[in-house]
Amino acid sequence: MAPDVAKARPDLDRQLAGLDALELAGNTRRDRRTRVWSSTWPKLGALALALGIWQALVWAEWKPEYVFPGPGEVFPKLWDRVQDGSMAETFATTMQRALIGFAISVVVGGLIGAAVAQFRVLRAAIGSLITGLQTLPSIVWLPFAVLLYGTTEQAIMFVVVLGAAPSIANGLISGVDYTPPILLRAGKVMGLRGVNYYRHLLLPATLPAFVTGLKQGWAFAWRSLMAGELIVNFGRASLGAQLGSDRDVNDAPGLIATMIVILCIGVLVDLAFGAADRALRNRWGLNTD
Amino acid sequence: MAPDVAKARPDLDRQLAGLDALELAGNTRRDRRTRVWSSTWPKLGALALALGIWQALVWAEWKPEYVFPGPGEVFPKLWDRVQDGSMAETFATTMQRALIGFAISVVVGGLIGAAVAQFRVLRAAIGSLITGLQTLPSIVWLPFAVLLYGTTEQAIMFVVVLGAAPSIANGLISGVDYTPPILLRAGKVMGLRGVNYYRHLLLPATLPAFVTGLKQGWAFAWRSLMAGELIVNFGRASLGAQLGSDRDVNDAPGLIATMIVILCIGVLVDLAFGAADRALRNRWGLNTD
Amino acid sequence: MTQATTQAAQSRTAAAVRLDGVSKAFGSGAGALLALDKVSLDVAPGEFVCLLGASGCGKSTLLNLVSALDRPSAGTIDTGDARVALMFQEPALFPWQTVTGNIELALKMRGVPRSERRSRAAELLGLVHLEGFAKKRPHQLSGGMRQRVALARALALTVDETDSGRGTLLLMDEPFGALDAMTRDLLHDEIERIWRERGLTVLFVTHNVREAVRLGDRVVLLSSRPGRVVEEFEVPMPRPRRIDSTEVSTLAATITDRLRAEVSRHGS
Amino acid sequence: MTQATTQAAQSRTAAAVRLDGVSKAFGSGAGALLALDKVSLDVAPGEFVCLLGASGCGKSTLLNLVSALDRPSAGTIDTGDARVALMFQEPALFPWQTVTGNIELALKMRGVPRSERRSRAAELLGLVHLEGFAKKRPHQLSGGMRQRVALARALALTVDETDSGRGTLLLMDEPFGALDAMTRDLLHDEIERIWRERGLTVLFVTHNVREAVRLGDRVVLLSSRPGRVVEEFEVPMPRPRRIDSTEVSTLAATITDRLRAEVSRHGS
Amino acid sequence: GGDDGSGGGGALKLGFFPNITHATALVGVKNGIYAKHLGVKPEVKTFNAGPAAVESLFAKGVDATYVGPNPAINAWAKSKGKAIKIIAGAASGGVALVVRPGIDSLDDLKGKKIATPQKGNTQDVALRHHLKSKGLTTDLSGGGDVKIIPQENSVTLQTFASGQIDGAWVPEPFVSRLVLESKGKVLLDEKTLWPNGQFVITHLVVRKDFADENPDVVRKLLTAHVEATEYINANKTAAAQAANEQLGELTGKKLKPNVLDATFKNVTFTNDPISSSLLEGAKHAQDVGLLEPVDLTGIYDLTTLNQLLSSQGKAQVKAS
Ligand SMILES: Nc1ncnc2c1ncn2[C@@H]1O[C@H](COP(=O)(O)OP(=O)(O)OP(=O)(O)O)[C@@H](O)[C@H]1O
Ligand SMILES: Nc1ncnc2c1ncn2[C@@H]1O[C@H](COP(=O)(O)OP(=O)(O)OP(=O)(O)O)[C@@H](O)[C@H]1O
Ligand SMILES: [Mg+2]
Ligand SMILES: [Mg+2]
Repeated sequence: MAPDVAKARPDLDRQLAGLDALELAGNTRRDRRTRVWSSTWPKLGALALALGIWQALVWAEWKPEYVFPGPGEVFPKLWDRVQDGSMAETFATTMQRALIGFAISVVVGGLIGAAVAQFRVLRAAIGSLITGLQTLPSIVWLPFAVLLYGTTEQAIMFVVVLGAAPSIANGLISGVDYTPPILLRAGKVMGLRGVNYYRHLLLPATLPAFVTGLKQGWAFAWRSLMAGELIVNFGRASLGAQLGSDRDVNDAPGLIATMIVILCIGVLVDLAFGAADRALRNRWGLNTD
Repeated sequence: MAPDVAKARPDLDRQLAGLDALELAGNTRRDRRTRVWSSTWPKLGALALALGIWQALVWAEWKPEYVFPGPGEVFPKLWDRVQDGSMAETFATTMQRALIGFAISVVVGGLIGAAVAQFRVLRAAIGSLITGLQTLPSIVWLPFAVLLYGTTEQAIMFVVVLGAAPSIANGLISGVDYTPPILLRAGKVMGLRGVNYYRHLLLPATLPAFVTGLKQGWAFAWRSLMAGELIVNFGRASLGAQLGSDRDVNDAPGLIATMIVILCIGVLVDLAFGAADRALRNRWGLNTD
Repeated sequence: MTQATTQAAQSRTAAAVRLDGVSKAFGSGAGALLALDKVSLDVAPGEFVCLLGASGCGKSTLLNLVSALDRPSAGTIDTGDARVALMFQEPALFPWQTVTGNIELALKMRGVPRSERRSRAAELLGLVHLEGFAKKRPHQLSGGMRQRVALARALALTVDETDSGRGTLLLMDEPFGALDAMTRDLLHDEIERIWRERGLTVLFVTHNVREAVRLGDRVVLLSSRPGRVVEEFEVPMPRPRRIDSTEVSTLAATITDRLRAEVSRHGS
Repeated sequence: MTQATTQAAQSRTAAAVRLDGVSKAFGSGAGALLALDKVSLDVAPGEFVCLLGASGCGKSTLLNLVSALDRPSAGTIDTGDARVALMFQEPALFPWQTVTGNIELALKMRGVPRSERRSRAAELLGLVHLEGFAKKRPHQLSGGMRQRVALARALALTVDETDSGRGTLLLMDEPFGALDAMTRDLLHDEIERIWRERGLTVLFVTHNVREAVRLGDRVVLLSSRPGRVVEEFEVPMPRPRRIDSTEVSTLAATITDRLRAEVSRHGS
Repeated sequence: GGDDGSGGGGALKLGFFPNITHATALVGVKNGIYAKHLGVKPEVKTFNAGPAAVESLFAKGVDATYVGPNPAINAWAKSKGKAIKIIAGAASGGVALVVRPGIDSLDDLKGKKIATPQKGNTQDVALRHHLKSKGLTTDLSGGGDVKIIPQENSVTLQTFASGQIDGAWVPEPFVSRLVLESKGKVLLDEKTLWPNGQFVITHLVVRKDFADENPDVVRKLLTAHVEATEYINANKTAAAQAANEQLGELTGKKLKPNVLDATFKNVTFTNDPISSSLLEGAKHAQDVGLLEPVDLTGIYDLTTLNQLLSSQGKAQVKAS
């Protein structure tokens, strides 16, 4: 049958060549460039707008400069920190913690989510507790974390995992709940069980909801990490500690500089999730454009 | 045609009556009772287990009692606070703020989500910013909130909305992204546009993801509220303030009592969302049991 | 409804649908697939045209293009100011609505006042033999029942209470694929009646050649991938026709032979 | 495969499927709906049984019960130790897999070693005339093409590389509903060949009476809501039969009349 | 949102911490001293840390607040002298190094972990400076001879109790709580490091623009402040009770009597801002690299206070 396809190809190519001449000319390459551009310019525009408003507010002396400094003060500050290497250090520490904490959360949240989604008793017993735990602010957990682990890395991890794992578990659970039953039935008929069931049916079917859960989990993890670093601050320079000390000395430009860094990381991570999400939707045929 | 149905009914009833005798006997009533019970006992079991472990740890003198008090100290404390009315007061203040803040978040998040999901330019421009904003911990926003609103109710609301609205918007966006295109096409063919489009197609289609978003949004709102009340504390007794002062004065039993209250509220709210979710899945025919 | 008929008669000079050199390619580069190749087709107002073609030849794609859900890669499509009612190949019912809710929504979009919707929907449900299922949800129906609900919804979209005077174009994609022969025969009569009463222009996709001959003024044959119009057959028999009449069988046999040749030429 | 045939022959004494007084009600209380009412049916190993019945009479429900996806409200179902391969009325393909991925997964579940899967899947795709579409995803196919992939997947499930010696029960729910007559005729031959080669027991739901007579050893007629077995027809003609032969037509006409009576009695 | 803070008629917005070192405010509020002199009750806002208080001051959320020396220096430095003025002292003393038994001298601290409330705050600087002067090394990331761990005081109580740290340089009431609840012992009272045993722990800060626009309100505030200070010094026991009552109202938990007594014994309440200790402290901070050089000239504005004091026939205070 394969030769058949090969035989058919040139014919198809010729037909398409005709169409190309009509309107598809050079479409693919130009397409990609246009696509990148059309997803970039709005971002740049929004950025320029935000900066403009910010500067305008400063020029209008909306608030005294020491509470609301302008870009002209914040960016040099940021640059200083980049230059003297302190930014690299804080960034590295924090990202390392974030990634480890998030990885643990994915495993823990994934396992809990899978268990709760599968076993009705577990769901009845602790389903709601998962969200309940999530509503306890990190600041409440910290005393316990400190109690358990002292002022150590583990204490921070504990808080991060407690923040992120529930979201991830919830994502998985809602993914399972909203999987079309016909696909589950198809899997049953095919005899998918155990590992195969997870690998070939449940995981891919719930992937969209799971990615959404991961995204939310990341936001929780990151917030918890900041709070953790801010409070369980033991020497290692980190973004959260930086945030705390900027605030402690009422250093507004420094605070905004740190916020910008945190925001940028948040945005970048979301872009990564967004890309994963788009790839998924393309595969599933959910892209309507 | 209605008479037709009415005519058919007794016939059907008789047939069903036969079946009932076979095995469905008294099913409906017993069913409901069994269902309630089968969703309750695991919760009670989990609760008993948790209490047991807690008490066991205390008896084993795992940590000194003034850092890790047992149920025997915590519950009387809780009861005291209920008795002297302080619990009612803090609860009322906090719930009022939570509900108002959440309501605002739903509106703001819903509008932003709908706009971003609809307009490609907006999505490219600020789609990722939404999650980005969410990763900034409340503690960072507070200085700004205070700057904008002073130490007022609005400052707290600001923080709550900033925490919750992005989740809600994200829920809506991912709901729209994962709506089966065939339904969107059906809507187009029917000429659904404007308000009708939202009311009859987009809202119901995205409801499941939206409910998940609301759930996450609630968790964020509640955490932000606690953090806000903890920091912007101006006289009115509230759960967050209670948490802060319990913590400041190292009142471990008080702290745990407050945590239990917060946790219970979290669990109750999740149960409410869970019920909504289950109703939805029933309507959509997604319940596989 | 008399008004609609007059309206349709008045504008019968121009085509209700005009496809001119329409091509449609999916994807681009090596993975591209040409679904339709320079299809030109005119459908007169009030005409009932049936489309025949092998599986995957581009029939659904054509309907999507005509209803403006997709855009052609080349060529033009003109449907004038006609309203379009499309019945998809899948039922595509809204799962959050009851059966009657799905139909009532379509009626609402066509300007039927709230007070009449319930009864009009019940009427349509009666037409597709689903009395008593108004309150069920789509997932509680069998496959064929869902298809009939989708049919009722499409018919609801041919209602025009706004008195816009615009013609209605009804596109149907294998509407009876999941139905037993008896139910289908009954529905043929109903469709024909509604088509006539409302002066609709119909583009009807089917795999059943007899069905095409039973219903169509004209039967259009598409070639396999890429779809091209290979032949058109006028159906001269007077209506109402019976699907098991000899005339229908004879013409159907001719068309089947032609179709068989076409399919075997392309290997499917 | 010869082994499977022998196996099937050996156990021909017992029924491959035995339904005994099977009833199925959906819902409870006032909204309850009785879909099947005391259906009793035996299918011998290696037998090809076709199920006919009006839309919504409970055919799909019956297949779901036999494949143990649902549990009957009353009565018992015994399928022995047979493996079940079910082709749903909808395609029910996994949207996250390519066409070949969907089929390969089924092969994997039947113990086909990784190295052979790709070629076996290509073979099955050739059988349903979808060479060249292996790398596409379900949403890139036409309705009929999706149905054919689902058919290929169901056929993949009838493979047994584990040499368990257990018989296979193939349940098919309107497998050719969305296909043109030519493609369908070709697939009839293929299905018949595979059935014979692998010694399958087949329960086949269709709305096409000729198709039922063309394929079945026996045709079982279900009444409309609630479904009951009203009549069974042995098909005595030798195989291979031609769908447009006079014998097939004659028996089909008889069954159609019986069915028509049944449908009109219940109003559909 | 927000209020512009001008408008002399409205109530004064006064900030302070629910903490014994802010007893002046606690007693003043409890006994209605502020209300008496201002004519209306002040709008009270409590903070649990200096930075939040300064934030609020910047945002015009409060007009005047009691804070420690360090936040005041920061507020002054960051606003380049535009935002605040210190208008009176409030409390002195009440800071000590508490260690676990077995540590008897500074030398025993080698290799030990000592907590401070916050990196770069007054106590943190004092500890680092003192160790440095005794030849012990420390660094900002917790290394060196003595490992300094900045953490919140409430966390310190916990970590000290569970043995994760060996000591802490903290203010009251944590000194007394560590001693009384966790069997710590005072190794060094910070008093002993300062001339006359006096160094500022709390003072009263006012928003500059508020003070410029409402001199009379500030005068009334100061009158009340002076009266409260006087009352505390004259009626220690009653004042301690009143402060504790107010604490109870604000936080829902009173101090235990023994902690309350000990705390009140260790803290001195005075109108003198003890400016020398503020300036010296700033110098120490620069020494250990925790503060950029800053010119503090003009941070004090004690004229109104001195007018009041002299009109009441009391000794004036000075800003050196
Ligand atoms: N999940 C369900 N809940 C409630 N009713 C159901 C459900 N599934 C099927 N039914 C009802 O059971 C009856 C039989 O349905 P079934 O799908 O078996 O019909 P069918 O014979 O396969 O029809 P078709 O030929 O249209 O596919 C129908 O009346 C349908 O409404
Ligand atoms: N979204 C898509 N992406 C890529 N290819 C597509 C897409 N939709 C349709 N095709 C291809 O276009 C061709 C025509 O599809 P179409 O659905 O129009 O066929 P059809 O004539 O309706 O067939 P059937 O009778 O099976 O429904 C098919 O080969 C199909 O693979
Ligand atoms: Mg099609
Ligand atoms: Mg069916």
